[in-house]
Formats: sequence, C-alpha cells, structure tokens
Amino acid sequence: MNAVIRIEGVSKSFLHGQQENVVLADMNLEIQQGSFVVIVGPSGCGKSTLLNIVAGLLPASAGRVYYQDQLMVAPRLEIGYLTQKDTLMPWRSVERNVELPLEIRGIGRAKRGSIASELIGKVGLKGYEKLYPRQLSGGMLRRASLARMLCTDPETLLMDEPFGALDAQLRLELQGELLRLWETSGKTVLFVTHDIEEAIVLGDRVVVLGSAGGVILDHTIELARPRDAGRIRFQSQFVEIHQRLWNALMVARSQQQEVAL
Amino acid sequence: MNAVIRIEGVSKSFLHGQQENVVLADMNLEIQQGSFVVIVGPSGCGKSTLLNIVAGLLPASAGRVYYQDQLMVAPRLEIGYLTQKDTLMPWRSVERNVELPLEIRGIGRAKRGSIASELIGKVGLKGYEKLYPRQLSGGMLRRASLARMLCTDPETLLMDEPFGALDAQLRLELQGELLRLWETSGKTVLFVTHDIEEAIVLGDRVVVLGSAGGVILDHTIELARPRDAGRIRFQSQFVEIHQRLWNALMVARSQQQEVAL
Amino acid sequence: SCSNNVSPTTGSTESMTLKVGQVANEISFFPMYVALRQNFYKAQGLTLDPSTPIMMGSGAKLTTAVEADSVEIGVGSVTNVFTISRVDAYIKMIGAVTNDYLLDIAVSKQFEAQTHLSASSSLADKIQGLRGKKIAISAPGSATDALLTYLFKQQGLDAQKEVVKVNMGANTPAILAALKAGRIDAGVLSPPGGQIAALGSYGDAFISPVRGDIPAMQHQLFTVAYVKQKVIDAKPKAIAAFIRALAQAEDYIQNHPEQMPGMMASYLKADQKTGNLAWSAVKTSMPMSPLINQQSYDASDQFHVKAGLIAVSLDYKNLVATDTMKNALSATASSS
Amino acid sequence: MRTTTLPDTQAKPEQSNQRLSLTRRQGERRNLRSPLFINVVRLALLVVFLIVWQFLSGRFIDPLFISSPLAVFTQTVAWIMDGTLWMHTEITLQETLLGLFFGIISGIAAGFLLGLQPLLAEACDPFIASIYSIPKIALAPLFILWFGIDIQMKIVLASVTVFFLIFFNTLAGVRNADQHLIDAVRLMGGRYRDVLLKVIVPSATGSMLTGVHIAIPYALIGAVVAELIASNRGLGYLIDASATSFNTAGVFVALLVLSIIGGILNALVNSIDRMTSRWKTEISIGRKLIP
Amino acid sequence: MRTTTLPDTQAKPEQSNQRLSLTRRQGERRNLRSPLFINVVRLALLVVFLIVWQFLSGRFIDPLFISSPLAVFTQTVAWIMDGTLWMHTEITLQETLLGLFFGIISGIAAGFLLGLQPLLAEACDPFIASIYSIPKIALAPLFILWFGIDIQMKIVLASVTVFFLIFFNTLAGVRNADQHLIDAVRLMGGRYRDVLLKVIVPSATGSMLTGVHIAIPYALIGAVVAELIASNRGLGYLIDASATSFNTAGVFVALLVLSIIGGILNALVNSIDRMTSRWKTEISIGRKLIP
Ligand SMILES: Nc1ncnc2c1ncn2[C@@H]1O[C@H](COP(=O)(O)OP(=O)(O)OP(=O)(O)O)[C@@H](O)[C@H]1O
Ligand SMILES: Nc1ncnc2c1ncn2[C@@H]1O[C@H](COP(=O)(O)OP(=O)(O)OP(=O)(O)O)[C@@H](O)[C@H]1O
Ligand SMILES: [Mg+2]
Ligand SMILES: [Mg+2]
Repeated sequence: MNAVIRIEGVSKSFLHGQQENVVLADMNLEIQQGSFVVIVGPSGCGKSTLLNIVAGLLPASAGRVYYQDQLMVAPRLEIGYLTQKDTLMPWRSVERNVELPLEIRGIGRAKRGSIASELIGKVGLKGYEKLYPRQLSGGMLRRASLARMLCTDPETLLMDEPFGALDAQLRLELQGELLRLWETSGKTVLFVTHDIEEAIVLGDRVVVLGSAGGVILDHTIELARPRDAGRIRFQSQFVEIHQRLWNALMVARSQQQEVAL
Repeated sequence: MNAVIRIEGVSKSFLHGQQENVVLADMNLEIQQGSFVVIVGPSGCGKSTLLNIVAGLLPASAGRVYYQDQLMVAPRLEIGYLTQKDTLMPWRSVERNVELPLEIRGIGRAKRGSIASELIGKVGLKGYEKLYPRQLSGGMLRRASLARMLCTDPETLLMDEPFGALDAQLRLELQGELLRLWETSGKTVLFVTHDIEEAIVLGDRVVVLGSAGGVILDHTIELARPRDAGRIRFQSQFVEIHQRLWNALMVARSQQQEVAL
Repeated sequence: SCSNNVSPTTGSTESMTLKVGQVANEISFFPMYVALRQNFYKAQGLTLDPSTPIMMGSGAKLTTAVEADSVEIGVGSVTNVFTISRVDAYIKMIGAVTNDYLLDIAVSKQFEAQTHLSASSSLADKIQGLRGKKIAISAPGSATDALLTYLFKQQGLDAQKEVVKVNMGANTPAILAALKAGRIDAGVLSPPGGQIAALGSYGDAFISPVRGDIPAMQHQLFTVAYVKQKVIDAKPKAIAAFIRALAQAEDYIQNHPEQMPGMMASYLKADQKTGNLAWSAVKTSMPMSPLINQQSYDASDQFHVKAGLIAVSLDYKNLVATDTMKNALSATASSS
Repeated sequence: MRTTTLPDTQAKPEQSNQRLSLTRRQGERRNLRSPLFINVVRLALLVVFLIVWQFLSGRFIDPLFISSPLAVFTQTVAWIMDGTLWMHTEITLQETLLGLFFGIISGIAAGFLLGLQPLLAEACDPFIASIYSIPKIALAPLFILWFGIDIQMKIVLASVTVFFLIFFNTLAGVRNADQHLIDAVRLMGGRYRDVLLKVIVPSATGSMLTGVHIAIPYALIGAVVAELIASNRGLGYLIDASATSFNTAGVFVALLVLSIIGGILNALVNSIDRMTSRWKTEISIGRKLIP
Repeated sequence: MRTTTLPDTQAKPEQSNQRLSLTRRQGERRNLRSPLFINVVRLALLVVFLIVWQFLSGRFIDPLFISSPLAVFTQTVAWIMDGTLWMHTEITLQETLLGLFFGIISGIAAGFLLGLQPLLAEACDPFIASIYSIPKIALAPLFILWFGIDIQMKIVLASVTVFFLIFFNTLAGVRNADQHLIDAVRLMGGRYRDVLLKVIVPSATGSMLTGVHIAIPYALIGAVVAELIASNRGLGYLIDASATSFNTAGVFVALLVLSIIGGILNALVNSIDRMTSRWKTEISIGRKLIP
C-alpha cells in the first residue's frame, strides 16, 4: 500500500458553549502517493477541519492520521498547506512574505530572493513585490499565499479553495500550472473546491463529503489527461460525472440542516 | 434618465511608496434603476475599488459618483454593500452581528431578533446563531455577512463575490433567492463575480472591466427569465454569450501585466 | 448673614477648630501626643480638624502647607521657621514644644573600629574623624544638615566640602539599614535611633547634643508651634486654647515622670525597652511651659547663624508672639 | 431536495457514546488548568515564600528591616482587634477607588479624544509626555496649594497617576481599531457615535483593561504617596508612623493590606477581562501537539 | 494570450498629466498635517502657557508656589553657567537610561515567558499584582540594605518601576497574536523560535512600544524618587534641596529638565513606532468624506 496519507477513524468535535458540535465522526480515507484528490462538500461540512487535522495543525478528538506511515503529531516540512483564510504577515511585503518559509529553512538571502521573485512572477504579481498585504486585492492576496506555499516545493500539497477568488482566465492558467507541476514531479495533491467543473478537470478522484465528514461518494475520474478545460465541459462523460457529483452533493446537502428559502 | 448610479469620470490611484498605481482612470458607467448589472474582470483590475467608491467608502481621486442624482459623499442608508472581505465583528455572535445594522437604525430588540433569525434561517445558519465568527467556516462567514447586509432591506445592493466560497448547491439556492428578491422588489443590483456562468445566469447586463477600470465589453443579456441554472448552460445562446465574455476577459487580462507561466 | 461679617477680633462667632500639622511622629513632638492623649485640647474647648495632627513628612512640606493655609498651626523645628521667615515676614512662633537639639549623630561600628574613636572621644577628634565620610541627613537645609554644618564650622571646616551628605528624609529605619549594611558611615537622626543601633551592636550614638556633648548647644529652642500672623488675628481664642493645651501637656509631663516611659512606648508604638530608652534620652528636654524665653531663643538663633543657615541674627520680638502666649497662659491662671 | 435526514448524532448511538468519552478525555486534559490545581501551585509558592522569609529573619537579616511573618501576623491580629487596620484601610481604599474612578473616566475620554483626532494628538503629544515625566511627588506643594491636604488632594493625586496609564493604553487601543470594521458600520449608516460604540470601544476594550491592570497598583501607590505627603489616617500614614517608631512589622502589615487590595482589584479586572474577551482564543504554539 | 500591451500609463500622456495634478492635490491636503504646521500649533500652545503662567504669578498666586517663567529662566541660565544643572542632569539621565534598559529587557523577557506559558502566568498572576501594588518608596530600607545608596540602588528602583509597565503590556501583546499567523509559521516548519521571531515579536511590538511610552516617564520618576530616598546628586536631589530652601524657581528648573528628557525620549520612541508600524494605516472614521 502506498497510501501517503492515511486517515483512520478520525473524529473531531467542537464545544459550542454546552453543546457539542460533531464536525467529523469516525472518518476514514486514504490518499495514494502521487494522486490528485479533490474534496467537495457543502459549506460547513468539515473540509477545512479535515485539512487542518491532516496538516497537523489541529489535534483530532479521536483517531489517527498517518503520513508515510508515520503518525502525524505536528506539521511536517514535506506538506504544504494553502489554508482557506489568507495568512500573510501584515507587516511583511509580498516579497518578504513569499520568502518567509525559505527564511525559516535558513536559506541564504540571494537564493531566497531568486526563488521568491520567480514564483511571484508565476502568480502574476510582478511589480507588486513591495506592497503590504493590506494594499492587495482579494485575488492578489490569494496568489501571494499560493506563491508562499509553493516556494519550498513541498512533496504533498493541501489546498483549500485556492482559486475561488480568481478570474476565470487566471484560474485556468494557474490550474494548468498546478497540473504541470503535479504531473512532472509526482507530488500528491489534496484539493478542496466548490467548483464541480474544477474538480473534474483537476482530479484523479473526487471525494464528496457529507454531514460529519461522511464520504457520500468517492469517484475516480477516468478522463484522459491532458484535459482541456475549455472543451471538456461538452464531453458526454464530463456531463455524466458532473451530474453524479451534483447528485451526491445534493444528498450531502440534505443531510445537513435544511436551508429554508 | 433613470440611472440610479452615475459614475462620471472617476479616477483612483494609490501611492505605493514613490510610485503611483492608477487603478481607475476616467471611468464612466451608468446603472439603471431596477437593473441587475454584473461586473467581471481580471483579479486586481479595480472592481472592489470601484464598489468602494460607489458605496461612498473611498474618496475618488477625481470624478464624481451620483446616486439618484445626488453626489455621493458618504455611505447611504439605501445602499447595501457586501464587501469582498468579511467584516463581521469578532466580538459579536452571528445573531448579534446580523442584528447590528438594525441596532444602528434604532429598531427594537424584539423586531431585530425576528428579522435576524429569519435571515439567518434563509442563509442556512440556523443553529449557529450563538457562535462567534472565529468558530465559523469560510462559507458560513460569507453567509452571515450576506444576512447582515440583507436585514435592512436596502434599495440598492452592491455585492462583491458574494457566493464564491459556497458550494454549488447552496450557491444555486442563494442565487435563486437573490433573483426572487430582486424581481419582486425592483431593487438595483451591482454584482461582482469571477464566475462567467453566474454572471450570465444572474445579469441583465454584464460589464467586463480591463486595466485601469476601462470597460472592455458592456453586454446586455437577452436570455428570458426565469433562467434555470441547471439547464441554461446547454442553450446555444448561453454558449455564445459565454464565449463573448470569455474573449473580452482575455483582452482585459492581456492588458494587465503578463502572467509568466 | 451679618454675623459672618463681624470682625474676627471680636471673636464672638469665632470657630474653635484648628488644623494642626506636624512633621512626624518623632520624639521631639512628644508633648503634642500627650496633649492629644490626655484630651487637653478638648478641655480647652478646642477641636482639631482632623482630630489628630496631620503628618507632613518633612519640614519643607509643613511650612508650605502653612503658607498655603492648608494647615493653621505648624509644629516643626525652629530651623524651618527661620527659613520660612525669609519669604514670610509674618510668621510667628507660639509655643515651645521641646528644647535641646534632639538629633544625634550615629556612626557604624565599622567606623569606630576604623577610626579608633568612640562616643567618649573628644568632640574635636570626633569631628575630625567624620571628615571624608558618608553621612545621612534628612534634607539639605534641614535641622540635621544644620547640625553637621555647625559642628564642622566649630573646627574651622566646611561640611559641604568635607563630607558626602546623603539625603534620606526623616526615615530613621532607612538610615539604620544603611548604617548596618555599611552603606553610610554616619547619620544624623532623632533619638533613640543611635541607642537602637547600639542595642543591635552595629552602631553607636556618637555625638549627642542632648547628652551634653556640645556645651554651647544646650538648652536651645528646638521644636516649636508656629502660625501666620493672620491666623492669630482671625482665631485668637482658638490659638490661646491651643497654647493652654500645650501648657497643660508640658505640665503633666513634668508632674508625672513615672508614666512617661509607658506613654513614650505607646507613642512610638514600640516595646517598653525602647520606651525607656527614649524617655531617658529626652526627659531633660521637655520644657516647663510653652513660653519661649529669650535665652533659649538666642541660643538657637546663634546656633543657626553659626551654622550659616541664616545670614544675620533674627530679632526675638519679630518671630515670637510673646504677648499671645502670655495672654493665653494668664487666662489659664485666672480660670484654674 | 428538502428532505431532512436526522443528524448523524441521533442516528448512531454507539458513536454518541464515543463522543461522551471524548468529552471526558478533553476534560481530563483541561484539569491541568483547573482552578484547584492553579490554587495549589499558588499556595505552594506562598508557603515557600513565608518559610524562607521566617528563616532569614533574625538569622541572616535584622528583623528591624524585614520583620518576620510571625511578627507581621501578630501585629495584624492586634490591629484587626483594635480596629486600627480597618480605619486606615478604609480611607486608603476610598481614595484609591475614587482615584481609579476619576482617572479611568478621564483617561478613557482623553484617549478616545486624541485617538480619533490625530492632528490634535500630534500637537499635544510632546506636552503630554513632558507633563507625564514630572514626578508628582515633586509637585506636592502645588497639590497642597490647589487641593489642600484632605482627601481631595489624595484622590487628585491618585487620579492623575491613573489618568496617564489609562490614557496611553486607550490611545493605543483606539488607534488599533480595524478600518474594515469601521467601514462596515459606516456602510450600515452608522454615524460617528455608532462607529465609536460598535467598533472602537469593543476593539479598545482589551487595551483599556491592560491599562486598568497597570493602573490599579498605581492608584494605590498614588493614594499612599499622597498620604505620605500629608495625612493622619490611611495606610500611607500607617507605614510612615510605623517606620518612624521602628515598628517594621507594622510597615509590613500595611504593605500586606495594600498588596491584598491590589490582588483583589486585579482579580476583579481579570474576571471582566475574561468576560469581555470570550470571543478570543488563547494562542497556542503547539510545541507538544499530540492528539 | 501572452501579448503584452503597454500599461495605460505610457499610452495616454494627457492622463499622466492629470495624474500628476492629483498627486499635487493630495499633497496639499496632506499639508494640514505637515511637521511645520504641527510645530506652529505646538509653539503657540507653549507660548500661551508661558504667558498665562507669567501673568498669574505674583498677581494671583504666590510665586513661592508657582515661581514664574522669568525666574525659572534666570535660574536656568545661572545653573547652566556654573555647571550645576549638567552635573545633576547627567547622573539622573544615567540612572534613567540604565533603569530603562534593564527594566525593558526584563519586562519583555517576563512578558514573553508568561505570555507563552498560560499556566505559569495564571499561577503567578496574583503575586505579581500584589508585589506591583506595594509602593516602592515604602521599601526604601530594604532597597538600601540590598543595593546600597549609590547609583545601583537608583537603577534598581527605576528598573523595577519600568519592569512592571513593560511586562504587562508585553504580556497583553503576546496574548493578542493571531493564531492563524502562528499556524502559518508552524506549517512552514517553523519551530518555537521561528514562531516567536516571525509572528509573536512583530505582533507584540506595538504593545511593547506602548509599554515603553508609558515606562519612560516612570523611569525618570523612579530615578528621582530614588534620589529623594538617598542622594547627594541628581535632579531629585536638586528638587529636594531647592524645595527645602524655598527656591521654587530651582524646583521648576529641575522639573523642566525632567520634562525635556521625557519629551526627547518619547520622541525617540515615537520614531521607532512610526518605523515599525509603517504597514499599518491610520484609522479614519470619515466624518467629512468629500472627494
Ligand atoms: N488600500 C490600498 N492601497 C494601495 N493599493 C490598493 C489598495 N486597495 C487596492 N489597491 C490596489 O488597487 C488595485 C485593484 O484592487 P481591487 O481590490 O480593486 O481589485 P479587484 O478588481 O477587486 O481584484 P480581485 O478580483 O482580486 O478582488 C490593486 O492593484 C491593488 O494593489
Ligand atoms: N475553531 C472552531 N471552533 C468551533 N467550531 C468550529 C471551529 N472551526 C470550525 N468549526 C465548526 O466546524 C464546522 C466545519 O467547519 P469547516 O471550516 O471545516 O467547514 P468547511 O467544510 O471548510 O466549510 P466551507 O466550505 O464553508 O469552508 C462548522 O460547523 C464550524 O462551525
Ligand atoms: Mg472551509
Ligand atoms: Mg476585489
């Protein structure tokens, strides 16, 4: 078994005052080495919580997470995690924010500068290096965070809605860039999105989560790569997968509290 | 002329150190009373800046904005603005956050409570009333902000990527809800999104912004309403509009700094 | 309302309340304590406001309070009165509280060992021995400072240049702590500080005017009650009552010496041993009456001139309200 | 689309059991921080301190300077019995509380005023810093002149001391308010007052409470220092009177009372702090993050 | 897709002209806050103050209490000439700076230690509050016993005073760090040290500087109070000596010097503050928001 991430019986609950809110209940999942797994699910179903636990940020209430067969007890250098919320240091410029992980690894100033400026270019922020986070637009913040995560070239990528705030064109470019990176390097990617199309275009496998982290559907996408995002939507296979995921999401949603419109 | 919002020769530039960054240059736009106008454009092109100026939050460097033929000099009660960044008060529970605008208008406790709980229900946050913002997921934060904006029933809605962080199903529901609200009340909506499909499903008119707030395309969507989001994408007219917007975005993007992949 | 406008000297509606302030609860204010404890103020129809004298901590602050009319009667050392008379020509002494310079120079045992001096050495040797040493005083220009200046001048020396003076306020425990820790060599402090140091065998009362170490300083006026002239004018009856109460206290002290060690102990909130020590150190310094006589005044005046604290001798008549005191005390005689 | 499945919780009873046990485990972990444990640690610290003190006293350091726990205890009992302690404590407490009250009110007001008027703040800044740098004890004559020697003077001195501490912390808190939240209130049609009450005040609460934390002891110190300037009652007087009569135990009793008052007021502010900052989380660096 | 159009700026020259004029207009608006304007306001305030003081003195208030600007000026000149002023200032300045140095270092260290160890903090909290509540002046004998009467004692007293102020503010700053940013550094593989240096220190800088702001005057006050306890040099001594000889002008000269030192140190901290908080914006409530 070459599961790089093994989630075994993980539960997580938060106390809201007296009341206990069970976010994940006895969840099991395996992510194979080198695979691109997309997680979708209704808002508030526990996707970010799951990623936090996998990344070693949050202790599970019960259960275990293994990374390369080692128990996760704290964040690991091999894992890069783009959190849902942007966490750029407000007192550092874009450039210095992107350099931060390199700084922590003790990489020299010159090397740091060149890696950072290359990635800043890739995400389209050239010319904005000296700005502070408060001076950036929402999408620019997201791109700076992405550049920061990528600059240490992690083996496994956890990405929580990385492209949600980007325009269609830029998103396409960055999706392409991500796929190229993944294909050429054998990285493992765990990717959360709300965009079913994006899920199908990117994933080897799409996992639909329902209430309390229950897996509603675990679907392998058989579409041939490279997939052309512009055309793929008109393929019948795509439409079928789309429908299936949509239905699964519907189930997932109905498990959750009813939305009274 | 029944233009509810008139943007006349608006320019805005920010100083980044010594360098001046021109975000909007001599922009002109009119929003008709009761229309649903969607703005799309590459990340960082100035959409949020434009909305900030229209809302009266940010002073323009030059030019004027009129609301109902009155010069905008400060935020107005008739305008509701869902900003891109969530601005829930961290020290207030969801419930008390949603009540805040009513509190400011001096509405009594009981009335406030009933309006707020109705809206909290509508956005699917029932049961989470007592939580503080830090205990919510990204999508839940967004929904709470939406409920807060809607609770004063503003005449004009400015919405900056309101549904970007929501799952497909929920987004559909809330889009439907928004359309219903708009259709039945004669409200004017100015809506920013990155999702071209969403733009077409919702808008009377889609404005594509390019570099420095230049209008690349101002397209009226002639599709009949009600539009079924599930089916519409397979209509030929939809595909054509989609393509046209896509091309306009491409132009807009190319105007901006090159993204070196 | 017209009764309020009656001239204060008629005194018919005069308030019998006085604000009294003193420097500290030191031994040199003992008669004030006796007057309070034996209810002599009340006996004279006087009310203190507040009911116990206010502690001002230093002579300078007390004189300021008197000048600012926050305190009507100040009880402090003559030195303060002389100093304040430079800026207020209408300051008047209205009663002697204690006589004799109730301050000692205490030294540490180390000092005595180094210099081979002791309390029984000659005064000249002792002063010579103090040259170049660190000596604690309460504040520049205070009575403690005056003593040093005077002694050094006796030997033709300038204390300002010969010793390192350290201001430590009227804080006897701090001075003792410094002596014990060897931080200073000597300190000018009020009895029984030196005796306590001797008991703890880390110091000694080295030069003590009250013990008679300095013959020229004996029987000089030391602690007095003083007021501004306008207070005497505004509240003659109350002032007279205060003087009579002080007289009663001083009488009582003279007539009941057997009670005094006990009273001293309770005054100092100390044990009986300290009480005994204190009483035996000061019993000869208690005046017979508040009347300030010319001789004790002159002795004090001379001392201050020699110490350089005042440039020229100040006239007894200008500073002492003799008539006020005499009138007050004769009223006692007639009433009792 | 609207069919509602029962939430997972009720669906599987054995899971809900497991959840209960989770709660228990979390409870255990939290025990480390339970009031009982903390109080035991505190008590232990206190006892060690007292033993060391008693041991040093007389053996290595003259009790004239440090007294001893037993002597302090005896003196405390004596003074409680004869009412001395309460009389003096009462007056100091009164001065302190009034000083705190006026100092906090004025400090907060000035902090908000200058925090919201950067121009005024910049113009006044050097003067404020300069006035603040003057030791109030050196102004004793002026205080006596203006406010007499009664309780007013002591309250004024305590207030002035408190004022600056609250002022600077409030100022910092006001300036740290999040512009996005201010904008949000403006968008809701909030006027100046609303922005103040709904954003700036809650944002500055933490800083203000830090100010109060810092100020409480200074209110006490201010009152005591004022009592050292002129007094016939109060703990400052008690300290002074005890010191001049070589009653070191008496000095320590007064200090003990002061520190107890300080401790109690501090605990009070702590509980207000806990109440107003329930929405915050404690930071955790997670050095040991074992699930 | 990769064709690059020239940025708008170069494309339309007349627009770039307009832009220049915009800059100028912004510049004008900013003038209101220019150093010159602010300094004029400050000077005006100062002059008014001096005139009022001179006017009141002698006419309405006895110069014994408030002296007068002219008398203070004369005394200042005299003391500058004979070197008195510098001699006393030098020693106080030395004590203050050293006191600040040690107080800040220890305060920051303790603030970080307890800020990062909530359990320890909770156990120590009542003791810290209690010790802090004791007026240091009442501990004079102990200070003398332990640290002598020389400059060490004064530095220790100033340090202790500074310590608490820095400590409480640092503590508050550390506790306010954003957990999300801490997590971000942990995700990058940052160890404890990295979290400290990259997140907690920058987050707490503002609070620490507020602490330093508050502490500067107290360092001065601490040194002066220590000089009042025991000294024969320094501004505290000068105040005391002048006061006892009713030289009110002398007292005010010493206070003036103290406030100037306070002002200068404060300005220094202000400039550090400005440097470290460049990434922040000033809040604006926008009462008058006219484009
Ligand atoms: N407060 C500010 N200070 C300086 N520059 C700013 C500020 N706000 C925005 N900008 C600049 O203005 C430009 C446009 O920002 P804006 O937020 O309007 O973009 P946007 O179109 O909303 O992008 P996105 O789709 O990513 O949200 C960016 O280049 C940004 O750097
Ligand atoms: N720190 C927290 N304290 C309490 N409850 C929390 C906390 N973080 C998350 N939750 C709860 O956990 C649930 C799941 O949150 P999570 O952020 O994992 O959702 P999500 O699937 O990422 O949703 P979204 O798509 O909206 O980001 C929510 O009900 C939320 O209230
Ligand atoms: Mg999430
Ligand atoms: Mg935006």
